Amino acid sequence: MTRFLSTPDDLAALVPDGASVGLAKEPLSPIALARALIRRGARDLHLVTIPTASMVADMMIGAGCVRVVETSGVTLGEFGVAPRFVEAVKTGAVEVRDATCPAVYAALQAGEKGQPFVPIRGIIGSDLLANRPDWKVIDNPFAPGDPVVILPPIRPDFALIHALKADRFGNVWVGPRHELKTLAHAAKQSLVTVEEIVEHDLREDEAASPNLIASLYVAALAEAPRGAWPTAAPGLYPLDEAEIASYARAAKTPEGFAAWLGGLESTPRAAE
Amino acid sequence: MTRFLSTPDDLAALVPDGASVGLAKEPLSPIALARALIRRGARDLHLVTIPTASMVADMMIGAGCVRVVETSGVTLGEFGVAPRFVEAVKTGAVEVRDATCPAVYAALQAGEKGQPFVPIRGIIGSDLLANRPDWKVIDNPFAPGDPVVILPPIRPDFALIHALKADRFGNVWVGPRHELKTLAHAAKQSLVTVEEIVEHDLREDEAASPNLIASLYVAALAEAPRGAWPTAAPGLYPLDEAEIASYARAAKTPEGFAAWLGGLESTPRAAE
Amino acid sequence: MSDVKLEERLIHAVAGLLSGSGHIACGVLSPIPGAAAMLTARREGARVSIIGSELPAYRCDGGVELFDQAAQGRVDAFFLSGGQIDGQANINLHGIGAYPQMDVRWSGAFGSAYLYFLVPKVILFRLEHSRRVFPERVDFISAPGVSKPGVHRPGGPHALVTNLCVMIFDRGKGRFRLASVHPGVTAEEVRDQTGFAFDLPDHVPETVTPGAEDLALIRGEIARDLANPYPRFARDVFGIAA
Amino acid sequence: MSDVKLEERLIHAVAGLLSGSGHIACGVLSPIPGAAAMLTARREGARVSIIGSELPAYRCDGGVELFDQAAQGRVDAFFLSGGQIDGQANINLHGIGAYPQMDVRWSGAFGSAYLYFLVPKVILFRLEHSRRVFPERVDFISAPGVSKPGVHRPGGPHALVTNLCVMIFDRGKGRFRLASVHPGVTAEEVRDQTGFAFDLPDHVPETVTPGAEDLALIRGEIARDLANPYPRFARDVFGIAA
Repeated sequence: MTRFLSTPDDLAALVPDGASVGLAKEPLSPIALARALIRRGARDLHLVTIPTASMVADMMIGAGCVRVVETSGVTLGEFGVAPRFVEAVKTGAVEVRDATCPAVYAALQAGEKGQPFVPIRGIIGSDLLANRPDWKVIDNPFAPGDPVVILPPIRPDFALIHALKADRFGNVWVGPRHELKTLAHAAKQSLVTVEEIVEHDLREDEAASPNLIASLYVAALAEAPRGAWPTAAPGLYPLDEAEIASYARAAKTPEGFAAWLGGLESTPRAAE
Repeated sequence: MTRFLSTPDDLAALVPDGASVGLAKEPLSPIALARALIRRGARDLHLVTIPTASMVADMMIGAGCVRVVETSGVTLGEFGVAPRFVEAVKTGAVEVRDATCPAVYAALQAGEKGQPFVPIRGIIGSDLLANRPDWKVIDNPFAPGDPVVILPPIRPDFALIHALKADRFGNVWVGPRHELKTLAHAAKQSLVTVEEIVEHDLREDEAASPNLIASLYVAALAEAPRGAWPTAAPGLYPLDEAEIASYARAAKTPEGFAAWLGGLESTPRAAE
Repeated sequence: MSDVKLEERLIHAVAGLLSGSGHIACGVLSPIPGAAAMLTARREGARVSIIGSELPAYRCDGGVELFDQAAQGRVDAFFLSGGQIDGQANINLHGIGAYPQMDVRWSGAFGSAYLYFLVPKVILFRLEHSRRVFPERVDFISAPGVSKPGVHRPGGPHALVTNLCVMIFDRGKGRFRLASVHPGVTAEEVRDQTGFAFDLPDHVPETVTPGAEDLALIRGEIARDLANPYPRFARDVFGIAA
Repeated sequence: MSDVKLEERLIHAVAGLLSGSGHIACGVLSPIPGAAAMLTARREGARVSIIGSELPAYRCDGGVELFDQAAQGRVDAFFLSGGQIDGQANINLHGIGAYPQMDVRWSGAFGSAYLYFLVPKVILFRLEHSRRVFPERVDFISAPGVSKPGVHRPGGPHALVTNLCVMIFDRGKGRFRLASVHPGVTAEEVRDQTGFAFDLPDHVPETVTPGAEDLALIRGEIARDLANPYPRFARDVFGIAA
């Protein structure tokens, strides 16, 4: 049964060092959860981005929480490169396992479906493949002479998710963000922050039921209003461009990032 | 672009003899479309049920439209066996390719995703596998000594779908019935009847957008009020138990089914 | 206790077999297993998914997600039945005679050939205990009871519950053992009505009669919940209006 | 025609390359390809999906469905770019130097290593035409321009559009050919600024200037639609308020 906890820090306390954690691309980045993991001093996480990531990954990498990042792309988008990611890759502080978006989706779905592997077109001849010893090329068993890349399934220890709302039974509304469902299904357990916990049973509206993560998958849940800030929570608040630009500037240097981080750590609950 | 046609008969005219057609389990069976195919005298269809079927398959088989049925189960449920299916299997009038539900879903999804094959757990040691020369067992490339069944993708020539509504751009609302989306995506083209064509753009409600089949997939569309009758259209009309029971009785004998069929053919538009 | 119906006793017996299961899934044609799952939910807090139920707490469309949950080890118990079930717990949902043009053809495998491999505790349920239903060998293996070493099989048969008795399946031996007989049934009668060999202990207990607390639950809340999706059963057995 | 902006000329040129494509998909960081797709939609009825657009007609979340559509042959044209692009049309989105601890690290492959194989007409687009961007050989192949025989590859590079010229890629030869230069640009200048060898016809035409009808479409309806998701571009180039 889903545990209802008080704060993102309570959720972060459930994630041991060295765990693999999956998070999905913007909007609705799990920023409050990432801040909590930084505050608890998480280390050696294996970060899987579904399929790409922006500030949330950059700040966790910059704070030293991450040992491996498995991703199809980390960038601040129109705010430029992801400075702490770029630096950590250059220095070797993180090991990057470069992927391509559909491969992440396919492997995550294989995790969701309990498939032992999954074939995917493309990729052959890229340096991605050359640098992924965990990916293989086999002959299509139905058409010999047709090489096909196969991927192992992705099943993170934890899905880190921020959503607009959940009910008191632990069902989480994701609306059109079905990759959050796939992530929650594929992960061994999901830790979820929401803008709001509602009193009525979200399953009552049957037409909307496919847009829920069922409580079966949700190990623990906490309210975290503005928990995606400064990324957007569609329908509630837009991307905070000024804040992300300010992060992008600060994170350009180790000193700037340290200052940003110091501000974060000295006010542990400020963001919530 | 989606073609808007007048009647299910116009849609049925697009399906050549020998085509493969996919249809999903109840509720919302595409009965009006099936009646139209029977009226047009379709022959040698390869019927793929997602993953099982009831009256809609039985009537098409009884009417001689079907040469091959690929299914995980055909039954009238609480109304008993599917009499025309059972008879046609016994006489060899149809070739049955027996499957199991998750294999149909997995192969259909492989069709949707353009995967050349898909692995699935289970099945090994069953007589299903022994009778499906198109299924193979390979060694798990990531764990030698672990045999895994692999399936070829399912990509029917046509998806036959009945839904509650569509918009005038060709987008079809399926609500929680996401296997209808998977079917439409996997099929080469979709022929859709709906209870109603609405004037507003169904894509406007972004939260509901994952519950649509995009017009990209919809080759042709026709209004067919009560087009699922006597199966249910949730929210509009329930299963017509009396009608299905009456079908089940009639279809027990070739003569009874012929009489039922005669009633259908002599009143071509009665059901619409 | 003469007022305890067979259905109530079976619900109670199946609930006993389900004990310890965190998530129980049930098919739509099985009101007794469904009720047993609901009883386990009330006694132990198990989560229950009932294919076809419109009640939000039990809702399950029987589609892709159930199979995915099973493959991930998120379903602990499930029910299967068969037109035939044999002594190796092979089940036949396809028909009688030589495949494919069988003399009697049934519906087909549905999800059995998958779920039987993946759900740790599969309970076989069939209310007609006869040599016809329980032959020495099924005519068609829709889903096998046991698998060769090396085949990925975290799941499989746990027990067989019929109108006469409860049998437990020993996966190592690939064989059933008679565990209890319902009141008025003898071990000899079970042997006479069973076409396959099974282990028969010297003493076979009677299937336990549900206590007052369980009976109250079964006849009250559970009977009411059962009306959806099993209106006929709730009406015929418990007199609950749909 | 001196009032035709480079952006307008490029929109028109890319639309010419897109002609005949039934379904065109565009990434979010490409306003010019997006505008070109919109122009093709208006001229030929093409369907356009723009990742990140909130307009229902163009909406596309850039997620699973786009990749599935591409794999099914339902996307006819797409755009890619690269930090480096070489003469075999290999693209590099990963960085400069020795992988993995590259001297300069970029974002990563995104969907390129898949879509480049599956979309029949991939147009490469890069507004900085220099030897830095177009080296003889990329430092890292995020997605290869050509594949060995036997590799399933219905898609691949069709053209390269830059601030200087349009090149067409010959998949058989695995080589670019200079197709046109923008006004004021010479073939020599293109050669000087390109690090890889390419085919240079004796006569290289000037990139066609859009006619009045196309310009009106570009500056009117398309500029307005472009404001979502490209508000800055629509404002800076066409003076459209967000």
